[in-house]
Amino acid sequence: MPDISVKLGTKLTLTNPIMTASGTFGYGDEVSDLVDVNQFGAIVTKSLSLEPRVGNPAPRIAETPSGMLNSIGLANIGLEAFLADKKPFLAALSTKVVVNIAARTEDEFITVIERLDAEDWITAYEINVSCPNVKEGGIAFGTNPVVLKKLCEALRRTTKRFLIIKLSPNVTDIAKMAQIAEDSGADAISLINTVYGAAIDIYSRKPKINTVIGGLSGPAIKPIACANIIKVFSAVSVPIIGIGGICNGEDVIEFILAGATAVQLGTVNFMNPHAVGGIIRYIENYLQQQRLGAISDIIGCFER
Amino acid sequence: MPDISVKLGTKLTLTNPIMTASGTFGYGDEVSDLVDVNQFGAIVTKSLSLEPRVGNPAPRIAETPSGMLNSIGLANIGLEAFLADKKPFLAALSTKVVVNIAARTEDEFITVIERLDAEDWITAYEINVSCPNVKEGGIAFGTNPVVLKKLCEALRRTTKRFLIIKLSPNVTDIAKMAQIAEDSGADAISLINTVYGAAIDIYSRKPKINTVIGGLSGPAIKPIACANIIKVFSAVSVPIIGIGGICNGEDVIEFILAGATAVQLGTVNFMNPHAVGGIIRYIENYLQQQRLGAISDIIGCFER
Amino acid sequence: MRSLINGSVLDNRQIAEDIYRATIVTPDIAGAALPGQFINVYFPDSVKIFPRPFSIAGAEGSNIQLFYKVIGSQTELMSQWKPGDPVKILGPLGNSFEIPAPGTEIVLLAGGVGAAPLLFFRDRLYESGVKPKFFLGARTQNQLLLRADTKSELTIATDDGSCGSRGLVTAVFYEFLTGIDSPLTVCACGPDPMLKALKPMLENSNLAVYVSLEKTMACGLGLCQGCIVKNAGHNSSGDYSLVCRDGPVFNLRDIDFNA
Amino acid sequence: MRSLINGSVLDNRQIAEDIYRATIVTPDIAGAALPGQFINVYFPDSVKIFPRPFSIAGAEGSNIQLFYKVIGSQTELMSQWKPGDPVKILGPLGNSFEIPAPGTEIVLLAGGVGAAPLLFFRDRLYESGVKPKFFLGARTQNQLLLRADTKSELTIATDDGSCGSRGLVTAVFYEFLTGIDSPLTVCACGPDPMLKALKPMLENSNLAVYVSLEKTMACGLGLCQGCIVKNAGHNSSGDYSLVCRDGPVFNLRDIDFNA
Ligand SMILES: Cc1cc2nc3c(=O)[nH]c(=O)nc-3n(C[C@H](O)[C@H](O)[C@H](O)COP(=O)(O)OP(=O)(O)OC[C@H]3O[C@@H](n4cnc5c(N)ncnc54)[C@H](O)[C@@H]3O)c2cc1C
Ligand SMILES: Cc1cc2nc3c(=O)[nH]c(=O)nc-3n(C[C@H](O)[C@H](O)[C@H](O)COP(=O)(O)OP(=O)(O)OC[C@H]3O[C@@H](n4cnc5c(N)ncnc54)[C@H](O)[C@@H]3O)c2cc1C
Ligand SMILES: Cc1cc2nc3c(=O)[nH]c(=O)nc-3n(C[C@H](O)[C@H](O)[C@H](O)COP(=O)(O)O)c2cc1C
Ligand SMILES: Cc1cc2nc3c(=O)[nH]c(=O)nc-3n(C[C@H](O)[C@H](O)[C@H](O)COP(=O)(O)O)c2cc1C
Ligand code: FES
Ligand code: FES
Repeated sequence: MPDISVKLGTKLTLTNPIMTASGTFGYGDEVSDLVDVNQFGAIVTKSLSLEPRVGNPAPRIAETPSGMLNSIGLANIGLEAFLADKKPFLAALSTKVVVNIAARTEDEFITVIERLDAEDWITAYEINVSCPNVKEGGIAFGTNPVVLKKLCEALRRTTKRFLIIKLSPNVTDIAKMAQIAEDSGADAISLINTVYGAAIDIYSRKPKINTVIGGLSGPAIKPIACANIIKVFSAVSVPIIGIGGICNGEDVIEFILAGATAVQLGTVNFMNPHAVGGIIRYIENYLQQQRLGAISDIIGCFER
Repeated sequence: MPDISVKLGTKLTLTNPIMTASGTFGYGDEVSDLVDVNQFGAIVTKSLSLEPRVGNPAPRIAETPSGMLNSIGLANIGLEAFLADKKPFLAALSTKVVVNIAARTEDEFITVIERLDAEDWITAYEINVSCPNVKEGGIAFGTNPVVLKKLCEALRRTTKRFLIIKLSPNVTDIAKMAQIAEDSGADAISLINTVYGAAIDIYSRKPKINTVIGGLSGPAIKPIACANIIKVFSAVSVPIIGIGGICNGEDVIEFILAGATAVQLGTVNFMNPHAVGGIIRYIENYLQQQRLGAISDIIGCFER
Repeated sequence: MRSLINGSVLDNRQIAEDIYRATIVTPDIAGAALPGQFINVYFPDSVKIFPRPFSIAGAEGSNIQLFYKVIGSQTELMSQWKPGDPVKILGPLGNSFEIPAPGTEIVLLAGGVGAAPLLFFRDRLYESGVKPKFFLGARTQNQLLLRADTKSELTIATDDGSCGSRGLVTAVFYEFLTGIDSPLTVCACGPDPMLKALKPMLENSNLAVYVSLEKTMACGLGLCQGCIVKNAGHNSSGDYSLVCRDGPVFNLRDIDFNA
Repeated sequence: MRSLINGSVLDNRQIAEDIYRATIVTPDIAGAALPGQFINVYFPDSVKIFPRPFSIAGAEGSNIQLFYKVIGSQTELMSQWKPGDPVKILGPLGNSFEIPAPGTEIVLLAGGVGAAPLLFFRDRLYESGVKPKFFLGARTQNQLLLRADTKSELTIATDDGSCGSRGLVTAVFYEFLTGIDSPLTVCACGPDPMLKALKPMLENSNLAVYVSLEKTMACGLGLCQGCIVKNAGHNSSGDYSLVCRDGPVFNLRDIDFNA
């Protein structure tokens, strides 16, 4: 059997490269009667903030060609409820748990991390500096190089845990943002968060999502994600976690060839909540058929 | 019958808001036996450079979910052949002709425009500062505010003709680029050019297009275009020409509600070369059904 | 345990204007389904990526029934289902209507294809020995899901009067209400404006009103947080509920239609 | 005048392993079609946005014939066509094979489903009184488009020897060539490696070789500049030709397979 485990640098090994994408798999417990959550190499939880957030008003989602827009607005139960209600489920998982964090200020990030550092069932943090549909503390952190550098450095000083910075594609030069994250001590870069998008109902003349401009995800953005992985792969040496439009095993191999060490499944969880099982089987078959011993042999190995 | 003509500022009126998108309709003569080219409000020709360009090697195109990647590389016949071979067809059209220009240097832009200024059958220039798949003189002009300003000012000094600046979505702040174009004297802004994208064949491990990263177009990018129109509409007062993923009449209305005064049909010409006829009928029916007298009544009129 | 499975179409036919009835063989879902619950229908390789939710309109033996109105691309695809076709479905999803305590009369109130979940509820009520009152409205007689019924006391209203009384079904229902002063449970499903119009009924303390809501859904599983409905002021469990997970059936008291 | 029209499927059936033959009613295209030309098939509301090009494999009366191999999603969709189904098609597109001057013998050379355009050419040659030699190769007998022919002198080769000679069809063809020293026109269609293997034949000045090429196409109309093939050095008309507009039939001399 080929080896499908992956090492994210020296600090973190996953049994397989398939993670969930934040905000598309809840806290994992919602579908635990439907999907064996431990099939994933890691679970990434919905963006967590210090206080609960109710999120944006309706409408929050809209279908677009081979994709969707969302403006959930980082609705989440907040740090205390997370630890009280979700810990029992998450701490009992055999797979790794990555907590995705979103905050309005640097201080809020630090407070959340300091509290979570006491929890030994958490493996890593993914820092969401790229949410396109909240007013404060979303993408602003991820589009300004100076702000990003200061934040990453502060977070690195705060925790020794595996630190993933999640980047936005809505910038002129994503490679530069990735370099800043790397230079500031990030252990890995995940990308992409959603792409700016909008849609208008031509009869009501209302925007199809409440914030007018929201985040585009799904198969439509797969080539955009792939291009960004390629750019970042040649700019940094920390591992990349590829996200964006993955639907099946082929897409995962494509992203790994482009330079991703691991990947996240987002919108596909809505289209096919069982995707992970088929993807893992596909990867194993692909490796066997291509006579490859390990998935890690092909990271970034496309012909330039 | 409702009025479907549109005024692009005070300088230019089109009989209808539907134009062709550069590079997706050749020089118009290729399909003149298939489509009545004069149905369009204006024809925009394939990006023209001073000298002929052979373009990029194969493969140049690839299908992606609800979209496509291209790296044609601005293949074109060059200024002299354009005037010799294409003028007879183009000058005889009853519709307006917009010449899209791409160049490696500011001087090349100026040389081409000076020569074209002598041709009275040309109505406007569209300046391509946003091609993502050529090494020199493509997107570089359109991503750096300083460079863009200098170029626009120089072009404005060169010609009195209607000047359209075509912007790229591959920037952090498209509204800022649009403002620069407006401040430098552009008569209109067209957007979006293609979005950075890539795809890799998992068996050959080769990129699906020769330049590795190319330009994504088609329905997949429609929400991205719509968001960019909305952003630019609130930032400038010159008219906007909306481009990106339009397939049908609904999409056109959506873009006009978002803030476009006219639109361009790109990839849809490949999916349905007859699209224009149906779109014009759709717009007329929509206006009648909504009891609107003129398409221009709804430009930018979505509920915020 | 819910599961995404390949059901098989047993029958699929048009039964009214734009309205189809499909019978799908899917023993697990049929065995577990409760009235009010729904299933997701999945459409692989489609430009539209969301599964589509449909109320379970009946469950008997190994089969479930759907009633669906063709309003867009995916219901159009469904209308082409042929016996034997495999269909990817997941369910049962969501919560359900509950049979009220003895002594409380129950009334079903449906607009258009909103009758679907109530038909199933009627079946279960009838099986438990209750023959509910069923008020059914539609635009014209051509859009009625049923015209006569042995399992309920059916009252029909159509906008054009082509069958039953002329006008809104809510009007006929209000008329009926005026004669009632014993406890009553109303279970309603239909277009939002119809459900919204029931709000004043809450002033009558004898009435409990349950409504089944429809919202655009991306997942149907509580994953995306897309299908929100605003909680009414006195409900303290957070500002929004999820229609797919906390509903689709809500106590009308708990929700705020104006947001 | 070309036009995008609704053809109607008259017949569609599997005739070999993964290979189907469709007959489509489309009088305008049938009337205008020349051997070597192709049509675009359009698939509305599809995740895949390019039309798919298929060689016209025959044209008789109001009908055209296609032979297609199911290799992906769109040919899979085509395999489900039923008589009476409407199909959006555009054609005829591209250039064609030309009947050589009298005195020049003509040979058809096909690999796999590449036989499609050559079947049409064979028809037209036969109608003009020529019975061409036809070398047809396939992987196994199950993948042969035809096994016997009255309109040509058919020679078959299969990789596994299950029909005709064992081995590559080019090998059988080379054997035949050794006995020939009069002018010969070869018209070939098949996988790129097969066509590439014909390059050395150009050293024989008695031979003219025409090949029909396949490239991924976005438009089929000369609009996108996507379907390029590199011109061979001595051709001065620009560095690339468009397969859809300048081809699909090229003089093998004019193209460079290595780019
Ligand atoms: C819990 C639940 C149960 C449902 N049960 C049934 C049922 O039993 N029978 C039935 O016919 N329908 C039911 N629906 C509605 C059904 O899901 C939609 O009609 C269907 O998704 C439309 O898909 P489409 O692709 O054909 O149309 P689309 O192309 O998606 O939509 C066409 C138009 O209808 C609107 N629309 C889409 N979805 C909805 C919706 N949920 N409510 C109102 N308008 C909508 C769109 O905005 C658009 O304008 C239910 C919905 C929910 C949430
Ligand atoms: C001028 C022309 C004439 C053609 N005539 C015929 C014909 O008569 N009969 C026939 O069966 N096919 C013919 N083809 C090929 C046919 O167009 C493709 O097989 C078809 O487009 C595949 O569509 P799909 O969606 O089923 O497969 P896809 O999912 O698009 O492709 C599946 C796999 O096949 C590869 N592929 C796609 N298109 C081609 C191609 N053009 N050539 C080689 N590999 C390809 C893809 O890279 C992919 O790996 C012709 C092509 C051209 C350009
Ligand atoms: C409904 C929805 C909610 C999301 N919420 C979050 C979130 O809370 N935090 C975050 O970092 N990303 C969030 N994302 C972004 C995804 O994690 C992912 O980066 C993006 O959707 C692209 O991947 P996909 O195309 O596979 O969905 C959300 C995406 C969707 C569709
Ligand atoms: C094959 C192809 C070639 C193109 N060539 C050019 C070009 O030469 N100049 C230019 O300004 N834009 C070019 N574009 C971009 C289009 O004009 C348009 O901006 C883009 O495709 C988005 O619109 P669409 O989604 O409707 O295609 C090209 C696009 C495609 C698909
Ligand atoms: S539809 Fe996703 S949470 Fe309800
Ligand atoms: S396929 Fe578009 S130019 Fe040939």
